Formats: sequence, C-alpha cells, structure tokens
Amino acid sequence: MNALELVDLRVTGPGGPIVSRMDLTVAPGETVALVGESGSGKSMTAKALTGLLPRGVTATGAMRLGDTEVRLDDGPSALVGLRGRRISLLLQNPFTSLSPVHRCGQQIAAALPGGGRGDTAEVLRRLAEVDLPARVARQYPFELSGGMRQRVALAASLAADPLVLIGDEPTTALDVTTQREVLNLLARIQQERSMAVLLITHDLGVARERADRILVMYAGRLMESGPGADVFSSPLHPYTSGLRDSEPPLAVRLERLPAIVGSVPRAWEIPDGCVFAPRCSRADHACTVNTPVLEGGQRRVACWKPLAAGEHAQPTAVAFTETARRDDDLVVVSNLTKRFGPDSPPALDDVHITVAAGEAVGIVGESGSGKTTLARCLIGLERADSGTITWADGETGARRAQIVFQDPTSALNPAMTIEAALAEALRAGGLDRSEVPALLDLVGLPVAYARRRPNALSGGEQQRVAIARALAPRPRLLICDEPVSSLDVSVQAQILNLMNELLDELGIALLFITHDLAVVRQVVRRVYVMHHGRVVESGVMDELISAPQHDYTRQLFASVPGR
Amino acid sequence: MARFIAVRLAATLLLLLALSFIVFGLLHLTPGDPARNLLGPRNPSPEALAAIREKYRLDEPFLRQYFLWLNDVLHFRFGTSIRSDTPVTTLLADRVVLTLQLALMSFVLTVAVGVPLGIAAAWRAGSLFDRTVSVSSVIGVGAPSYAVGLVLLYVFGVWLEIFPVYGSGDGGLDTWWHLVLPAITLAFGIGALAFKVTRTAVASELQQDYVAFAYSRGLTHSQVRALVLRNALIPVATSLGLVFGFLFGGTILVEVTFALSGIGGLLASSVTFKDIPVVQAITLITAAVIALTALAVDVLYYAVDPRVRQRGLR
Amino acid sequence: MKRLPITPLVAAVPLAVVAVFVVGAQWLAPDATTQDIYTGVTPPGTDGHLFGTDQLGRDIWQLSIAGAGSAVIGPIVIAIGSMMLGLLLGTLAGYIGGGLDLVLSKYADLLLALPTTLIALVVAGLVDGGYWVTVLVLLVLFSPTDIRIARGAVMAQATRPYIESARVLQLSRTRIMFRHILPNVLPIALATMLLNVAFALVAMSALSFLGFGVGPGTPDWGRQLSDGRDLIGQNWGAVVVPGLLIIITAAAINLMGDWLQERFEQRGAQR
Amino acid sequence: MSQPLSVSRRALLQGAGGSALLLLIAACGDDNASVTTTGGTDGGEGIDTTGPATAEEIDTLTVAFPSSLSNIYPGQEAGNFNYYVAVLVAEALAAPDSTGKLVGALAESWTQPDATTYVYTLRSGVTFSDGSALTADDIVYSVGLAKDEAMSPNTAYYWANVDKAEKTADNEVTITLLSPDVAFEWGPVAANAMWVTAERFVTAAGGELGTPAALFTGTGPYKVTSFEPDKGVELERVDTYWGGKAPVKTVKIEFIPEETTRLLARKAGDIDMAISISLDQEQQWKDTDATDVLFAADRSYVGIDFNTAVEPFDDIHVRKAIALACDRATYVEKLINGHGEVATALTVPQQIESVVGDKAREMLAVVYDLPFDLEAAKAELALSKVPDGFSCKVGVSSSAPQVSQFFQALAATVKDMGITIEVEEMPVEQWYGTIGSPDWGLAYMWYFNATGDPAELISWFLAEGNPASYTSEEVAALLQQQREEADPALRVDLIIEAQRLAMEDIPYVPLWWGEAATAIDDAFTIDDFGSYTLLSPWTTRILTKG
Repeated sequence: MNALELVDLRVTGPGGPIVSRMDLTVAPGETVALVGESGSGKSMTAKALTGLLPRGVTATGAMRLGDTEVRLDDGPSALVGLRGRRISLLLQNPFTSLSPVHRCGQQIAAALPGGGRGDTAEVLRRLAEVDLPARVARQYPFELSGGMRQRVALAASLAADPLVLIGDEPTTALDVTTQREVLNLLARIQQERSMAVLLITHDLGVARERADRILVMYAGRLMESGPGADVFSSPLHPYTSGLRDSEPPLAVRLERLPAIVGSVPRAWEIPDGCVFAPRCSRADHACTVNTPVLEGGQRRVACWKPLAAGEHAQPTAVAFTETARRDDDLVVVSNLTKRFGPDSPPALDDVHITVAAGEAVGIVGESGSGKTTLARCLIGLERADSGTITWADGETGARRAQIVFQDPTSALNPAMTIEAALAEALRAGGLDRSEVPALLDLVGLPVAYARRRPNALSGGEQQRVAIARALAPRPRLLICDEPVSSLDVSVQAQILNLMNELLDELGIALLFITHDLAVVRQVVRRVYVMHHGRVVESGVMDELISAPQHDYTRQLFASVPGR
Repeated sequence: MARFIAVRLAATLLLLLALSFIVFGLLHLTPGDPARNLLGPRNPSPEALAAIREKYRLDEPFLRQYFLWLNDVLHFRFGTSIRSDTPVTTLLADRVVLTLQLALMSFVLTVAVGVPLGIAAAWRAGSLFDRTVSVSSVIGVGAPSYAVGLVLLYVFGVWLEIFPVYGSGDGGLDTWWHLVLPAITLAFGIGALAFKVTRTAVASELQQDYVAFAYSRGLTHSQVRALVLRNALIPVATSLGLVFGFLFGGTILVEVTFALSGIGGLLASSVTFKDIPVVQAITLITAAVIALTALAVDVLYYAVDPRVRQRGLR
Repeated sequence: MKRLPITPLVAAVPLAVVAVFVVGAQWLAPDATTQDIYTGVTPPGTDGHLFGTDQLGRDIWQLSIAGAGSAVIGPIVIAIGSMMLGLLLGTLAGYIGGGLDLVLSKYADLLLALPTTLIALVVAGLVDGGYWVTVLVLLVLFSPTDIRIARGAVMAQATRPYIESARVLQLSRTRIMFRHILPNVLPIALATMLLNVAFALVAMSALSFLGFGVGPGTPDWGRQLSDGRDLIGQNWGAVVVPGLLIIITAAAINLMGDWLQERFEQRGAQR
Repeated sequence: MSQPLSVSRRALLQGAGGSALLLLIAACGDDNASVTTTGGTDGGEGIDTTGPATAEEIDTLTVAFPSSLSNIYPGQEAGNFNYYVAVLVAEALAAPDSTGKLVGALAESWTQPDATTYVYTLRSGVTFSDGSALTADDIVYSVGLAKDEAMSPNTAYYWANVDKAEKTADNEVTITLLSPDVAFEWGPVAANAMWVTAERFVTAAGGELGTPAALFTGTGPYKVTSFEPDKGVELERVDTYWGGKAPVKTVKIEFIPEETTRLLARKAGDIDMAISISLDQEQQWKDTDATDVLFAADRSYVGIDFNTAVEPFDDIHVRKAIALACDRATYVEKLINGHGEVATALTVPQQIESVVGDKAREMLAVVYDLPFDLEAAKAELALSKVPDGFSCKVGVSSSAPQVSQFFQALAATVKDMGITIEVEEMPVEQWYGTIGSPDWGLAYMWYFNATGDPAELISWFLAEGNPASYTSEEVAALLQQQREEADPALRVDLIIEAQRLAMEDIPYVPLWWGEAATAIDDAFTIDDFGSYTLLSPWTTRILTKG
C-alpha cells in the first residue's frame, strides 16, 4: 500500500488555478522528487497536502495517507490530527522555520506523541538520530549553524513519526557540503523508518541523485514523470529536455547553454492549451488550443509532440578559448585581511589574487568563505584591515569596477524607471543618457522597457537591467556576486550566455563569485577556491576539476549533487 | 543580567538628567519676570519681590539655580507650591499614588481586553469579528475621553447605579472601586492602541515559517498559539511599555471629568495658575515614570528574548 | 489576504467631506461666525439652523464646517512637519550612522520620554503662544516616532543592493539619500504621517477642550466641544456635532493610515 | 490709599482665582434682594412651599463645590470657596446678617470712641472646637496672625492701617488704626480678613496652617475632621457651639470641577447640594428629580475698563462710542440667561441695601445710564480722533466664558464702525496683568465684593492707581470724605456722587451685576437665603422641609 496517494489535486488562488489535475503516489521507503522552477506550484502542492494553504487559496482532491482517506475539499481541518503523525513538512529555511525564542529541545518535544519537556531522554534520542549532541536541546536556534538547525528541524518534523515527509527545498539554503550531509542523513533515516519522502526541489542534480521517481512540474501542471534514472537522461517532454540542457554541466564548458526562451509565466499569465507552448520550439497551433494530459505507463508525459527516446541531441562541449594577457594585471590584491569583530574569525585572511585586463576569473566558496567580503573590498564597499589592492592604471571612480548582486529584485531601485537608473549610471561614467537604448539592446531587452519600473519585470529581466547598469559606465572590471543563483535554471542559462557574449564583445575583465562550480565553469577559465577567509587553491578550471589539490576543493567537488 | 541592567539604568539616569534640564528650563520659558508671575495679582513691593527672588533663588545665575534645584530634587524636595504654599512633595504624595493607581488599573484593563482581542482578531484576520473589532478600535482611538467618560458616567453611574459618579473614595478597595469607570474611560482609547499593536504583532508572527512548520508537524492550535505569543510578546511588550507611560501622562482629561485628585488635574490647574514648582515636579515625575517603564521593558525584553541576552548590549 | 478595498473607500468619503469643508468653508459656511445674540441658544431644527445655535447665536452646522480648518490643518502641519523632520533626521541617522546616529537616537529617546499631551499643555499654558505654538510643540514631540521609523526604514534600505550599486557608481551621498533612499522610505513615512494626523487631531482637540487651543471666535471642533459642553441641555447639537466630527475624522484617517501601512508592508514583503 | 486698594485686589483674587469660571451670575429683573426658588420635578415653575421647615437633625449633608481648594485657611489661599468653608470653622469679631449689615459674632458689641479706635466687647462662654475657652489674648493673637505677611499673605495688606490690637479688659479688645477708615469695620469679619484661632493651635500646626496636615481650629459651629486638597473637606458639628446646635451633623464638601459630572452626581443622588452651578445647565438641574435651584445675587460687578492713558481710549468719544454700542439688557438676557441685572454703577445694590433699603437701585440708577444706540455710537466715533475706527485687543480670563462671549458680541456689533476687537483668552493670572496695563487699552473687570462695604470697589476703581488711569481731584476729594464719614446714609450719598461724577468721563462701562445659583435637594431648604448667606455659617440655616 502506498504511504501517500493523491488524486486530482487542484489548488485555486484568487488569481486563478495554481495547481491543476495533480496525481501522485509515494510508497513507503520511496523518494519521489517534485521538480520545477519557481511558480510551478510545487510549494503550493506541499502546502495543500499539509493543509497549510494561505488564506484565499483552496484545494480540492482526495488524498490517502496510509489507511486514512482525506478529502482536501474539507479545508485545513481535514488534516487536523494527521499532521505530524501521518504527514509532516520540512521547510527550506532553517533560520525561519524554528521559533527564535524557544530552545531546540522544547521545539522537538512539542510534537512528540507524549509532549513533555525539552530535555527528556526521548528528546536526546531524537537529537542523536539526527547526529546532534545532547547540548543542542538547551540551545536556541540562533546559536547553531545552518546545517545543525536544519537537523533540529528534521528531528522536529519527525517527532511524531510520520509516514510521509515532504521536504520543500530542504537543503536549498545550505552550502553544498552541508547539503550533502543533510541529504545523506535524511536518506539514512528514511531507510531506518521506511518512510515515504516527497522531495520538492528546483535542483535537478538533487532530484537525479536522490529520487526513485521524478515528477516534473511546470506552471501548475505535471509535465512528465518517470523513474529517476530515466527522466533526465531521456526526457520525453520538451520542457524537461530544455530544463536539463539549461543546467550547466560541471564536466565540460559549453560554448552556449541551450536555454529555454522566455520565462516562467506568472499565475495570471498562464495560457490556454499546453502551458509550455509559448516557450516550446516544437509547438504548433494545436498545442495552444488543447491541453494535453499526463499519459503513459512507467514514463508518463503531458505533451502533444513528445520527444522520441534518444531524439534529443547532447550539446557539444568546447575548449576554453580565452586569450588572457597575463602580463597585463588589472588589479592585484595582496595580503588582504579583514575581521568584522575582535571575537569573530577573520573574513579575509591574507588573501592574494590577481585579475588581468580582459580576463574572466572565478572565486568559488561556500558561505562564510570570505568571497563576498573580498568582492566588497575590491569595489570599495568595505575597507580591509590590512593589505593592498593595486589597480593597474589610472582608471578611477565608477569606470574602474562595477558590481552585479545576487538578488535582482532588490538590485534595482523600485522607485526609479529603468531609463532613469541606466541614465544615472551612464552619467556616473561621464556618458550621455542617449545610450540607454543601446544598453538595453546590449543585454537583450526591448527598448520599450526603458519606461518601466523594476517590479514590472521578471527576475531574469531585472538581472539583465542590473548588468546593463553595471556596464553603463564602461568599467574595466565587472564583479558578479552570485549573479544567477536566485534565478530559475532556464533563466540562469540565458544570463550565463549573455555574460559570455558580453565578455567577448566588450573585452572587460570579470570577477565571478559563486558557490556553484558548474556555473563558474561556464564563464571563467581560472578560479580561486576560498575557505574560511583564505584562498586554499587556485588554477585553471580544467586542471582543478581533473586534479584538485586541496582537501577542501576535493570535498567541494564531491558534494556537487547529481554528478 | 546585572551588567545589562546597570548600563541601561545609567543610560536612563542620563536621560532623566537631560530631561530635568529641559523641565527646569520651562520656568525660564515663561514670559515675563518669574518673580512677578509668582506674586500673581498682588501689588508687588520691592521688598516682596526681593523676598520672592530669594525664596525661589531667582537672583542666582540660571545654571546655579538649576543645580540647586536638581540637588533638591535628588533629595525629593520639589520646592513649595506657589498656589497653596505647601511643599510640593506633600502636595504630590497622594496624588501620584492615585494617578499611578488609575494608570495601573487602566493598564491592566488595556492589557486584559486589548491584547486578547488583538490576538483573537489576528488569529481570525479578515473575519467579521476581526473587522468589527478593528473598526471599533479605530473609533476608540478617536473618541474624546471626555465624551466617553460622560457616557459611561451616565450609563453606569446614573442610570444603572453600579459605579460611583465622582471622586476617589475612601482609600483601599473603595478607591479601586471608584477608579473603575475612569480606568475604563482611559483604557478605551489606549486599549484600542494596544489592540492594534497586538493584532499587528501576532498577525506578522502568524506569517512566519515557524508557524507553518509547527502546524505541519502536528502541533495543536494551543501549542502554536503559545509559540506565537511568546514571539509576539516582544514587540507587544515594547509597545505596552510606551502605552503605560502614555496612560500616566494622559490622565488629565479623565481626572477632570471624574473629579479625581490625581496629578493630571493638578497639572491642569497648576499650569493655569503658573504654579511652576508643581508643574516642574509633575512633568519630571511623569517623565521619570515613562523612562523607568522603558527601562523595565528593556529588562523584560532581555528576559524574554534569548537573542538579546546573547548579543548583550548593542 | 486580498480584500476588496472597501476600507479606503469607506474612509475616503468622510475625508473628502472634511476636505471640502476645509477648502470650501467660505462658500459652504459664509455665516459661520455671524453672531445673532438676540437669538442665543436654540435647539436643533430651529428655523434655518439644522443643528441649532450657540450662545452667540452662531449656526452650529456652519461653525462646524468652518471649524474643520483649524481642527485639521494644525494636525496636518504637525504630521507633515514631524514627518519631514523625522525623514531628515532619520535619514541622516540611518544613512550616515556613527556618532550622528547615536546623538539623534538619544535625542529621539529623550523626546519619547516626554508625555506628549502633558508637555504640549504645559508649554501652551505657560507660553500662551496660541494655536501655532501648540502645533510647533506637538510637531517636535511627534517627531521621535517619525525619526525612529525613518531611521529603521533607511537602515533597511541602506543595505539593499540597489543602494550599494549606487555607491559603487560613486554617486554623491546627497543624491543617494534623496534620490534613492528617500522615495522608498516615503510610503511608510506617509502611512505614519496619516496616523499622526489622527493622533494630533485628538491631541489638539483635547488641548482645545482644556482651554489651551484656538482663541475665542475662531471656529474649531475642540473648542466647540468645550464651549458647548454645558449647553447639552439646551442644544445637544453644540456638543454632538463637533464631537462626532472629531471621532469620524480621526477614525477615517486611522483606517486610511492602517490600510496604507498594511499595503506598503505587504509590498515591502514581496520585494 | 494703598491699603483699600490691596483689599480690593485680594477680593478680586477671591472672585477670579480659579473659581470665577464657575461662579455663575444670574439676573433677576429688578427685585434682586429677594430669593427665587424654583425647580422640583415639575419643570420649575412656581415656588415650592410645601410644609413648614423644621430644624430636624440631618445626619450628613453632601455639598459639591465646582472647584477644589488647596488650603482651607483663607489667609493663605483666598478664593470664594475657601471662605465658604472657613466661615463654618472659624469666626471673627463681627459677621454680616442676611442683608449685609454687620452684627456681633465673637464680639457682643463694639464702640468707636474716636475715628481711629474700635473697642470690642467679647461674648462670654465661647469655646473652641476642642472645648477650651476663648480669651481676649486669642483675639489679639489672631489679629497679629492676620497681619503677618508670611502666615497670611492674603490678609496682611488689609491690616496695614492697624496700629495695634490690645487686650483692654478680660472681655475687651481695642484696635487702633493709623488713620481713620470707616471701612475698617469689615476687617475683623470671618468672611473677609480675620479668623480667630489660638496661638497653641498655630504652634501645633508648625507654621503651616490650613493644610491637610495642619487643619485650623476655630470657634465656629463645625470642626474640620479631614481635608484632602482636590478631593474634599469633611466637617463635624461642634455641639458646644455658642450659637446652638446646628441641624446638620456632618458636612461633606466634595470638589467636582466638571460641571456635567456634578450634575450627574446629583442625578445619581450622590450629592445633596451644589454651589454655583452652571447657568447654562439651569434647566437640567431643575429637571433633576427632587432638586430645587435657588438664585441669589452674588454681589459681583462685571464691566469694561478703559485705560484712559492709552490711545485711542484717551479720547472720551471713543469710550462713549463703545459704551453706546453695548446692548446690556440683551447680554444679561442671553449671556447669563437673565440671572443678573443691568448694572448702573460700580457699587452693587446689596452693598447699600443695609443702609438705604429698597431705594438702592433707584439711587444707583443715576450713576450711569447710557442706552444702547448704534447711531449715536457712530456719531460719537465720528467726533473722535479715529473717526474711521481702530483695532485693539482685549484679554479675557479663560475662566470667564460669558465675558469672552460679551466681547465677541461687542466685536461683532462695532465691526461696522471700523472697530476691530480681538478677543484673546488667557489664564486667569495673565488676565490680572491686563488690568491697568498700558498694553491693554481695553480690559474688563469681574469683581466680587468680599465685604458689605459700599465703597469697596470704588476705593480701588476711583482711587489713585486705578486700572483706568483715571484722575479727578473732585472725585478724589469725595473719596477721602466718604472714608471719614461716620453717618452711613451720608456716606452712601458721597459714594454715589463720586462715581456719578467719574462716570461722566466714562472710564468704565458697568455691564451687569451677577447672580449665583445653588441647587439643593428639595427635602431641604435654606432659611433666609440671600447674597450674604454663604458668608456666614450657612449650614446652620439648612432645614428639613416638613
């Protein structure tokens, strides 16, 4: 018998349907991954299954949890008494999913069948199950690291021994190395308990590596489903295929990532017919009229024109053709040290790096490695305690270096039009606002966008504007701090392609900062690996991948999911 | 903890020192010759003026006057009331107690009514109940307390004859009984404020991930409520601290309406009479109560929020 | 939690009416201050006087229309003034930080420890400066809340990437403060301002009621309430009309402010 | 002449000091001496005369005052309401009867051997409330107390003209003045400037008299058992009082400053009596169950003061123009609800009634009788230096709403003539500053006569240093003459002549003489209620209706 059976789930919000016609089963001990980009409705599915939909959003459909039938039409009350014991949910952000003012032990104990205090033997046993020491019971969440917090959250979500655990991006907020530990822990516990796990993720690698079965979701509908090994190796749906291709590979550098055009539709933009049709290269008129349904046996797909097995061609890898003038250093950083407080560990510890003119350099590291601090010191937002930053020639001010940040939504002033923002940046470089259309064109945006405000743009478009703004003063160096990590995979590919084009076209130097090895692989040739404020290794990307020298680098590569 | 309190106390004392200077300066803001003001309508002979100047130390330089006054204040001497020629300390002793009683009682009412309503409304945000209470609270904030007081008096004092109409009773329980209607009047507007603050705080906590997470792992409503309230307590307590100070300073209209001999009514008449020593004393005492309440809130904050404990002093 | 915007609509009606009163008083209530001592006090419904007259034979309704000005303009000046003061000082404190922040925060703490109504009463009573002195005092006493809110909002904005981008573009501090930070702090400051208008309206009518408000002969709701309180037996309109106007206006402004605040917070959360 | 001036100013303080706001004045046509009793549940028509009044024992009488006291020794704090309490507790040598004539109190009688010597023969068998006997030494001490600037700042000035007070026999005290002053007789009166106590009580009080910690002890029919400023006073009957046992055993005086609250307190039956009720609420009091409202002249004078030393009021045409623009009859009817009468002189009729009886109004009518005549006013202004009008301001105590309304009404009337009057309300203390100030050409006076002396107000208003800066040798001479005139009737003539003469120059415009209203439970009645009632032990006159 399946632990979870879901028939015809529909979730409707004030703006229209969010999830349509979703069927789903998870067997005990099985891991099913629900994969999708933002706005695909995967999180809403998780919320619907646990009766936690926000006000104004309703669900219909039938669910069976073990031997208990649940009518989702009855609203959240249908799940009272079942949550925790039958089905439980682990959320993405361990920083916010625990109450900040309660001790960890208490929070675990609250859901224990007997309730009880926060330091009973049972609580300690539960902590041990997630590999945490007993002292954690008396600690507050803010006193723990992210990984430990997520373990506490895991212990808490398992406290009532559920049949089904839904993990809604449970490791997305964690560093890759920690992510691996937590996923391993989850797998171990799942096995011990023979628990059904529904893993909701946008990370194809995680899905590929961890799931027995994968379901691909787009704009509130299931596009394709099948065994974990097959779905991405031989996708049937053009979307799945596109998604897979958009993901930058770690092993090779592609000249151009095969990105899906356009962006994920928002709730009110969902078209008739096949929801993917507007972005699909195979779509014809019929696709925009009739809605396909999920059909098939082991492999199921909702598409009028599915790909035949093996029809999909692997994109070709290319060698890196950068011609760096190594003798022409643009900036040299030496002995850079920075500490944020007398008691805190150094953020930068004797860091040396160089970037040559026109060269693309990567800095790879996890959170707390000091990579962002280094960028901020370079750009002048932070002042180092000691050490020097030497710029090659007389270029100063806005024309020396510019930066693109991670989060595109907050990178632009919401009160300013695109035109005003770009004109301001042009002026900072001594240029005229008449170049605004050219700039927009450069980053692949229609000129008409000039009059819009940032909130009328999608995330990818916003990031394009942010790049345009950074390029406006014509800086010698462009620093990108995790520029694609908050974007959907399909959009990420577009932006990475754009960056490569721009580098070719403009000949400026790039410092690309990221935690994602595969991403940086697609843009730079040379990379520095940072750990605890130190540069632990540096070198040419290919060599680094084939023969990492430092333990940490090796660990980093080993942690990349789905390899 | 002791260090935390010590540092906050020191900051509060500094604040009070600054306040005392402002308050003392009020005397010198008064137009005209303070000595003439002190004498009122009497025909001032030069000797009388000189005597007054000496009595109120007006012939000293301003700063010296201030330090002498401060020294007295530190010894709980606030000078002599011009109007009644009684030591201000004597004059204020009972009144401060009554006003504190009134403030305390309306504070309890505010907390006992405003906070639970705020919690309930946030819990059922958007419901008819929420909207009804929210709209009423908005009216409560705008209703002049004089009018509220008279309506209450008419209904409960004259019509139903449950509560006494005026005065502060004969001490003890009787006084508390007499304070019921005034306290309700005072709590009317401020309870609305407390309601709003609580509702906002609880509603924003309810949006937090930890609430969804708590439900998802099977915690009951009451368990989640306990979780949320502990978190919401922090912003609510901060606001309620300010509310208490507000209450203490806002008793004027209510005291006049209900013929209570507290410091609010005394202040109103002392201002009219330009009885500066009394005005100075009341202003300073009220400010001190507000500052000490803020201190108490800080300490509470410290006790409730482990993050503050960890971070210690900012 | 999307609701039909009934709240602002409901609140807008009385506010529009009050605005019409303020702007059009001279046409709507040309005879507001016209006395007719021979008539004296009359109850509501007396010929030509919907809500009766006061001791000097002035028409209560016209007086109330004319009174909207001084009842509302002072509070608006207080709220806008304290908002501007708060934005200026709060932006300076929040963006420049350091010693200036410390000084300004302590200054705000100092003012917060002062009981608003009480100080306004003391100063108005002792200095006898009338309406505008009261407005000034309340403006200063209201500002610490605005300073704190602006400071908090500015600090929240200042670490946002778009501000950092602006710094990287080497834009001047002034430009960053006024062109980038201010427009984004403005919405929350405006919502606070609206709520302050309501508080100031109540505070000023209380002061007026206690006899520390506008001079005699000037139409003003608080003063009407105070002047009319003994008249309730002879003309209930003299108390009820200005009283209700105060309550309704304050409630409408509050509703509007709450609604705006909620909206801005939601919008902020979406970002 | 400085000492009567001081008296007047003190009396002014009594009236205005915090209590004037609530001292409501009422008019009563021309038959002002009589008391009208109206009210009851029937809506207030006719006089309630049910059954004869009896001196049955009343256990507790609760009286509500409209303002609070902070000291019950009037030497320290002198407001009308302080007097109303003080007269129950302490006495002096003489006291006014119901017509304002002085009769013996602690003095059985007195004689005046010469213009500066007064010999008082003390009543025997008088005891203090603690049972100890009153002696002549106590009287001498009490004069000293009243004269002491530190102990009695409010009465010291009055005694400045007193050379000495001495015990001339066991039951005789002689007071000698520095210069003759007929008005001195009103000095040793408990309603004015003397309260007899004994040195040992004052010593025990530690120099603070009249405070909650140091209540003062006298020979009156009541003793204070508790006093809480801003709250109330409780008085207990003294059974050994020489004047006999009063019907009311306990008097509770409560301070309820908010008028409507006081009315509600009566409606709830919490109070038996309310002094000086708001005239605007007259009807509501009358409509209250079992409540009678009594009116009596309060011997107050309200009028305009022109500072004749200030432009444009130095011009008689300006003064006359404004005087002619005053519609006094209407003000009385509308602003004070008819509870008062149009004033024709500075002296109020009750001050001379004890001498001239019913002829008082007729005699005072000759002093000032300018009619309301706008045309004449315009003509008058045309003759002045400012024929096109002028602007001025007037300061009004915020405790005098009727006066504020009067000036607003006047301002509306004279607007057409080009005169702009701006009314500024201010705290009462600041208003004092406007009187006679060169900054305020236009001012007003609301004056409560403290004594029954007919010259009380004119000895300030017509004397040197008067608020109108008015000087006239003739008037000054008349003033000096009346001061030494021993025959009361002749003195009254001089007093009237002095003001008649002065008023030809219009330094003042008398507006109205006021009236006060008292509400009382209709189970009780006040015997012989009149203008002077509250200035003598008034609770002894409260009787139960049969």
